[in-house]
Amino acid sequence: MAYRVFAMQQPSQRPRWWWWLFVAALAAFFITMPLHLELFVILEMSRFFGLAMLALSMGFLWGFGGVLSFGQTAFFGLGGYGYTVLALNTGATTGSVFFAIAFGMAGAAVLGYFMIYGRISEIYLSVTTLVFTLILEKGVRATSGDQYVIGTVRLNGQNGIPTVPQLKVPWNPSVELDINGFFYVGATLLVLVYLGLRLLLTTQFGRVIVGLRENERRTELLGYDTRRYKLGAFVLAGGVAGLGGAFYAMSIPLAHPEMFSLGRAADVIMWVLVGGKSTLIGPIAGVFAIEHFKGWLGTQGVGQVTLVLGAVLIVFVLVFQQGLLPTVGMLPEVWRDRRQVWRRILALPRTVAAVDWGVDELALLLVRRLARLIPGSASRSGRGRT
Amino acid sequence: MSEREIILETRALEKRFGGVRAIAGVDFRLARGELRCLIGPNGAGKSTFFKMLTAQLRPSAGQIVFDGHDITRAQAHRISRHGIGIKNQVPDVYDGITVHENLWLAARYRHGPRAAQAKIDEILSRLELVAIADTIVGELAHGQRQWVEFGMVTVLEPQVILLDEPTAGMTIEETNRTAALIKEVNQTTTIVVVEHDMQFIRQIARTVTVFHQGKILAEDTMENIQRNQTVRDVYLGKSGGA
Amino acid sequence: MRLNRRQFFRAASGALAFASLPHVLKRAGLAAEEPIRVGNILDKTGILNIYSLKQIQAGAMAVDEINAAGGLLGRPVELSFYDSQSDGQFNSQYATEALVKDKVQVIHGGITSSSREVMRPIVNRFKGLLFYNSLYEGGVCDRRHVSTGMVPAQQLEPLFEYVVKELGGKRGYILAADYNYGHITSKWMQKFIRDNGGEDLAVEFFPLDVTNFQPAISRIQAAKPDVVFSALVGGAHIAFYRQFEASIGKAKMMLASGAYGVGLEHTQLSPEEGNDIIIATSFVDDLPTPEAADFVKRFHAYTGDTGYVGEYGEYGERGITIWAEAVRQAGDASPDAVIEALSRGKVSVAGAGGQYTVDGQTNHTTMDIHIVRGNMKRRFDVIRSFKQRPPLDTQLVCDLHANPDDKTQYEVDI
Amino acid sequence: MDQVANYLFQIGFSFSIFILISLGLAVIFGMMRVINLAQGEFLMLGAYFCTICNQAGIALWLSIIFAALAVGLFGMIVERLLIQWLYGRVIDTLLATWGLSLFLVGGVTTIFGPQTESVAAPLGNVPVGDFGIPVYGLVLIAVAFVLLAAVYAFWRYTPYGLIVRGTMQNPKISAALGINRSLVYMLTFGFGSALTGLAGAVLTPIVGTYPTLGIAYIAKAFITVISGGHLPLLGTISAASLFGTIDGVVATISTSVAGEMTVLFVAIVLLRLLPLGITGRLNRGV
Repeated sequence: MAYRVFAMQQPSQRPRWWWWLFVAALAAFFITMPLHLELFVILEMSRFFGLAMLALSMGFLWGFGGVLSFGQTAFFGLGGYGYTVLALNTGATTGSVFFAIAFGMAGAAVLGYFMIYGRISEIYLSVTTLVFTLILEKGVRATSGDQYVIGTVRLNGQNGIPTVPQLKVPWNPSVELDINGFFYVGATLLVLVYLGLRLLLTTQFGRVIVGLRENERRTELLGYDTRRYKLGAFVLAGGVAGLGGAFYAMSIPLAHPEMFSLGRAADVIMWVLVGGKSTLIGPIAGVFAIEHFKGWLGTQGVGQVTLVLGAVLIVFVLVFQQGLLPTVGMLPEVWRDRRQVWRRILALPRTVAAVDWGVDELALLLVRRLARLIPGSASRSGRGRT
Repeated sequence: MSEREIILETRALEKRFGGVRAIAGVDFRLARGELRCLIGPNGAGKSTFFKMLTAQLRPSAGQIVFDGHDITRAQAHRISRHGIGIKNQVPDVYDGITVHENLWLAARYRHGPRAAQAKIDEILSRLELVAIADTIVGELAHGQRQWVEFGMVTVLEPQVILLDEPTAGMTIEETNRTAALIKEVNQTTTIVVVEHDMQFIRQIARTVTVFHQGKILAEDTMENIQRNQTVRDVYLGKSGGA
Repeated sequence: MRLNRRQFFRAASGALAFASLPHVLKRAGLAAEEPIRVGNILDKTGILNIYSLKQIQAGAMAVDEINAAGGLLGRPVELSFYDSQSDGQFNSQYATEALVKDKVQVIHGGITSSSREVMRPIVNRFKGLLFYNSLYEGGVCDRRHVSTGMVPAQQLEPLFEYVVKELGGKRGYILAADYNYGHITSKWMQKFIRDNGGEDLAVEFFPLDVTNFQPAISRIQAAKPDVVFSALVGGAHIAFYRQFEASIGKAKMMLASGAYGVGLEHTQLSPEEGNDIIIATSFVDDLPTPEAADFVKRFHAYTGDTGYVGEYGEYGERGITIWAEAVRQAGDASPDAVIEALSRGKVSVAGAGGQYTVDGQTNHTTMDIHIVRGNMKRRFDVIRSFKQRPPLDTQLVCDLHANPDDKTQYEVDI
Repeated sequence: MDQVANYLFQIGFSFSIFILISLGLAVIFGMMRVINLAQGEFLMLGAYFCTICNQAGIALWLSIIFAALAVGLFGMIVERLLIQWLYGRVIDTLLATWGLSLFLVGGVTTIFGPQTESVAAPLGNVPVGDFGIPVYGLVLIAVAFVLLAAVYAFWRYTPYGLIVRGTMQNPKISAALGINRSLVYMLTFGFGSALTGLAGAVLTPIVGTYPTLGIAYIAKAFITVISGGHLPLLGTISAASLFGTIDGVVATISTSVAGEMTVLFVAIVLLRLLPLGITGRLNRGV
C-alpha cells in the first residue's frame, strides 16, 4: 500500500513550472560543480551517479509500480560486467554502455517473464529476485580460475575486474574522457534518466503502472493486460539499473561480485526508503546521504557500520515510512498544527495496536488525515478538464 | 425468455476448494438486456460465481460462454475486453489516486485519449462526483467509493455488468439513487446484481435467481420467489430473513 | 581541528590505538612541523577483519614510536585510518580519498589479493605509493607497489621440501580459497609437490563463506593422500580444520598450510584441532629471538592486549619501519622519491622476524622463513629456520629496473 | 558398500542441515506469515549462547538447551518491540527484520569481535571401510529427526498446538473465543526463535561461531519453506528432502558451490512450475 498522498506533487500530473525550474537548477548545479569543488568531491559524485541510477530504477519499480524487487542489484551487476567485458574486448566504450543497458533489460526480461507470467505473489517475487541475485553472485565469485575467460577477458571471480575501461569521447574514440568529462556525462545521464522516468509517469503507461501498485486486480478487470505492463516496468527498471552498473564500474573502477551482493541489495532499499519512495528525487537524495554517511563512518573508526545502518533501517520502517524528503516537506505544517499532530502521534501506537490482524486500515486513515494537513497533498490541481 | 438472445451462459459450472464444492454445477442463462438479481444466504456461492465469470477464480469444471465465445480459460483482461465488467463486493478501486485518475484509467483503454475525457465528464456528472473529482479515493466515504467503482465499470461500456452488493454501507437515500442509476444503465446494458437488501431488489428486479449451497435453488419473478416456501425456509433457517 | 576530531573518535572507540597523540608530538617537539601523511586502509570491521585488527594497532604503534623518537626528517608522521570493511568497493573509495583528498604520501593496506588489485590501478592513476603488508601469491610487478610479505618461493618452497621429501608426504591433496590467492597459490603448491617427487591428487576451491566441508572430506578419504595442503582463508574456513580432525584426524593424515595461523586460527580451535598442523611463516610470537620477544612485549604494553600477536600484527610494524627507512634514505617523503630510494635496493631494517631487505628489482622483500608446527598449548614449535630467502619467483619474471612501467601481475605456469 | 554408506551419510547430513535451519522459519514464516529476514541471525545468536555457556564450563548438551531458551526469550522480546507493530504489513516486516539482521551482525561483532569462536565436538568418528564418518554428524541427523517428530506431535496432538493453528488461521474467531491473541503470537514467535536458536547451537561444533554465520543460511532456509508451500511442516520436510538430496549428491560428485547453485536454481524453477509450493495442492495437515 502506498501513501502517495505525501508526494509533493501528484506524479500523473504534468509537471508544473516550478518543477522544470528545479530540474534546470539541478542541471546548472551539476554543470558548475567542477568549477568550485575539489577533485575528490568530483570523483565521489561520479561514483554516486551510477548508484543513483540504481536507486532510481528501484524507486520507480517499488515506489510507483509497487514491485519490491531485490533483483535490481542483479541487473546492476550484469550491466557492470556487461560493459566491462565488452569494452575490454572491443575497445568501443559508447557501444558497450548501450550493451550494458540491453544486458540489464535482457536479464530482467528473462527473470521477469518467469515470475510475472507465472503469477508469483508479491512476496515470492521479492524472495525469487533475491535468490536470483544470490545465484549470480555465487556464480561470478566462482569464476576465479583461469578457464573462465570471455573473449580475452578473465572474469577473476571474487577479485572482480579492476581494469574497467574509462569512457571515451563518442565521436573520437581515441580520446578518453578526463575526470571532469566523465562527471559531466554521468550528471547528464542521471538528469536524463530522472527526467525520462518522471515524464513517463504522466503517460498512459506510467498511470497504469501506478494503477498496478494501487490495485492490480482492478487494473486487470479494466481490460489492461497487467502482466505486459508489469514486465514492461520491470524490463525498463532493469535497463536503468544496467546503465547504473556500467557507470559505477567505470567510476571506481572495478566490476566485482559485491555488485550483486546482499549488502548492496540492502543499500538500495535503504536509499529508496530513507530518501522517500513515493518520489523519484528521494532515491537520488538517499544515495547521496547514505553513501556519504557510510564513507564518513568508515573514517571515524566508531565500530560496526552495519550496526548503525541496521538501526537506521528499522527506524525508517517504523517511524519515517515516507522517507526524508516527504517528511521534511510536511514539517512546516506539523509546526503550525503541532498540538494536534502531537496528539495524533502519541495516539498512533495505541491505535495501531488496536487494529485487527491483517488490516491496518485505521492506521492508513490516520496517515491520510495527517496528510490532509498538508497543502497540495489533496491538492486541487490545475489539471484542465475540458 | 428463450426468444431473446442469450448473452451469457454457464454449463455445469463447478468450483471446489479442497473438498468443499462452493459452486456445485450451475447452469445459468442470461438474456441480453436483462436486469437479473442473484440472492441467497451467506456462503451460497454468489461471489464465487461472479469471480469465476471474470476469471478472478478458475472453474474446477464446466464451461462459461459469453456472446458466443468460450471464455472458461480466458485471462481476466481478455474477459474485460470481451465486455464483462464487474464491481466486486469489497470496493475495488485505486485508493491512492484521485477519482478522476481512477476513471481515467478505466476510460483511457476503452476509448482512447480523446474520447476518454468526454466519457469521464459524462460519468462524473451522471454520478454527481464532479465536486470530488480531485479527491483521493481512499479518503471518500464508503458509498462514494462504491459509486466511483460503479463509474469505472460503466465507463468501460461493457455488454454485461456484474454488481456484487452495490448498496452495502449506503444510506437509504444513496440506495435509492443507486437503484435509479442501475435502471438507467440497464437501458443499454445487461446487468446482474448480487444483493441482500430485499427492499432494493424489489425496486429493481424483474427476474431473481436464488443460490443455495452452490446450486441454483429457484429462478422466477420477484413475486413468485417471495411466495416460494423452499426459498423462505432457506432464508429463515439460515439467516433469519431479510 | 580535523586531527583532534579523529583522535577523539579513536580514543572513544577504544580498540584503535592512539596513534600520534598530541602529547607525543609535543614531547618530541614536532607539534609545529608540517606532518607527513600516511594512510592506512584495513578492515577494522567486516568478515575478514581478523587479519587486520592487530596490524592496525601495530601500525599505529610504529608511527607513535617514530614520532616519539623525533619524527621522520624532523616532521611528525600523521596516520589516517580508513575502514575498508572487507568490501572491495571501500578499498577503491578510500584509496581515492586518501590520495586525492587527504594527500597521503603512502598507503599501507590491503589484506586480500582482491583488495590489493582494486587499489593498485588507483594508486597508479594518482601517482601514489602502496605498501601491501600481507603474504600473497607473488608476481606483482609494479613500482608503485611494495610487498613486505612472503611469496610462494620464500614460504612454500621450504615447507614443501620439508613435508614432501623429509616427512614422506608424497601424495598431496590441495584445498584452496576460491579467489586469486587460492588459485595461484594452489598452482605453486602443485609445482612444489612435483618438484619434490610427489604426486598432486586433486585441487579443490572453496568460496570464502563455505563452512560445510563434509563432502570434500569424504572425497579426501576416498583419495587417501598422505598429506592435505590448505590455502584456506577467513573465519568460515576454520570449520575445515575442525571437521578434518573429527572425520580423519592428523594422526592418520598430515595437514600443512600456507595461510593457517595468520588469521589466528589456532587461538580459536581446540588444542587437538590445531596440534601438529605444519606451516611456514616469517613471524610467530614463539620465535626464540630477543627481537621477537621485544616486539611482543612492546605490542602488549602499547595495546593492553596480552594475546597472541602473530604474523599479520607484525606486518603492521614491518611495513611502517621499512617505509620510514626508505624515506630517510630518500631524504624526502614524496612517493616518487621513496620509489627511487627503494629501487637502489639498499633499504633494509632489522625487525621482529629478522632482517628485512627490499629487493630493488621487484619491490619485494627478502626475509627469514621458519617452519613451525602447532602444539597442544595452542602455540607453535619452531622446527627449522631459513635465513634471508629472496622472493625468487617474482624475481624470475619481474625487472622494474629494465621495465619501470610494468604493472602486470605475473602468474606461474605449470 | 562403504561408498554407499558415505553417500547416505552425505544426503542425511545435508537433509538435516536443511531441516535444522528451516524448522524455526517454518513456524515463523510458514505459520505466522512473518517474513523474518533476521532468522539467520537468530541462528547465529544460538551458536553464540551455546559457545558462551560451553566456554563457561557447562556441558555441551546443556549449553544447547540454554541457547534454545535464550534465543526463544530473545525472539519474544523482538516480537514485542518490533514485530507486533507490523503484522499484516509483509513488506514492512521484511524491511524491519532486515534492519534487525544488520543490527545484530554489527552488534555481535562489536561485542565479541569478528573471529570464529569454537566449541569442540569430542565424539570422534566411526570407520566405515575407507571412510571415517564423524559421530557428531550422526548426532546431528538424529537431532533433526527427533526435533521434527517433536514439533509435529506438539502441533498435532497438544491443545496448545490446536490453539496456535486456530489462531493463525482466523485470529478474529480465536479472539472471540477468549484466546489472548497477542500472547499466542508472542509465544509462537518465541517458539520458532527457540527452534532456530537450538539449530544454531547444534550446528556450531561443526561450522564454528562467528557473526556472519547466519548469512550463509538465510536464503536456503527461505527457499526451503517457500518451496514447501502452505503446509509448514510437511512442506518443509518435502522441500528439505528434495534439496538435501540434490545438495548432498551434487556437492559430493562436484563442488559445494555447484551443490548450492543447483539447489537455488531448482528452487526458482520449482516456484514457476508450482507457484503454491510442493504442498500447494494438498489441503489437510500441518
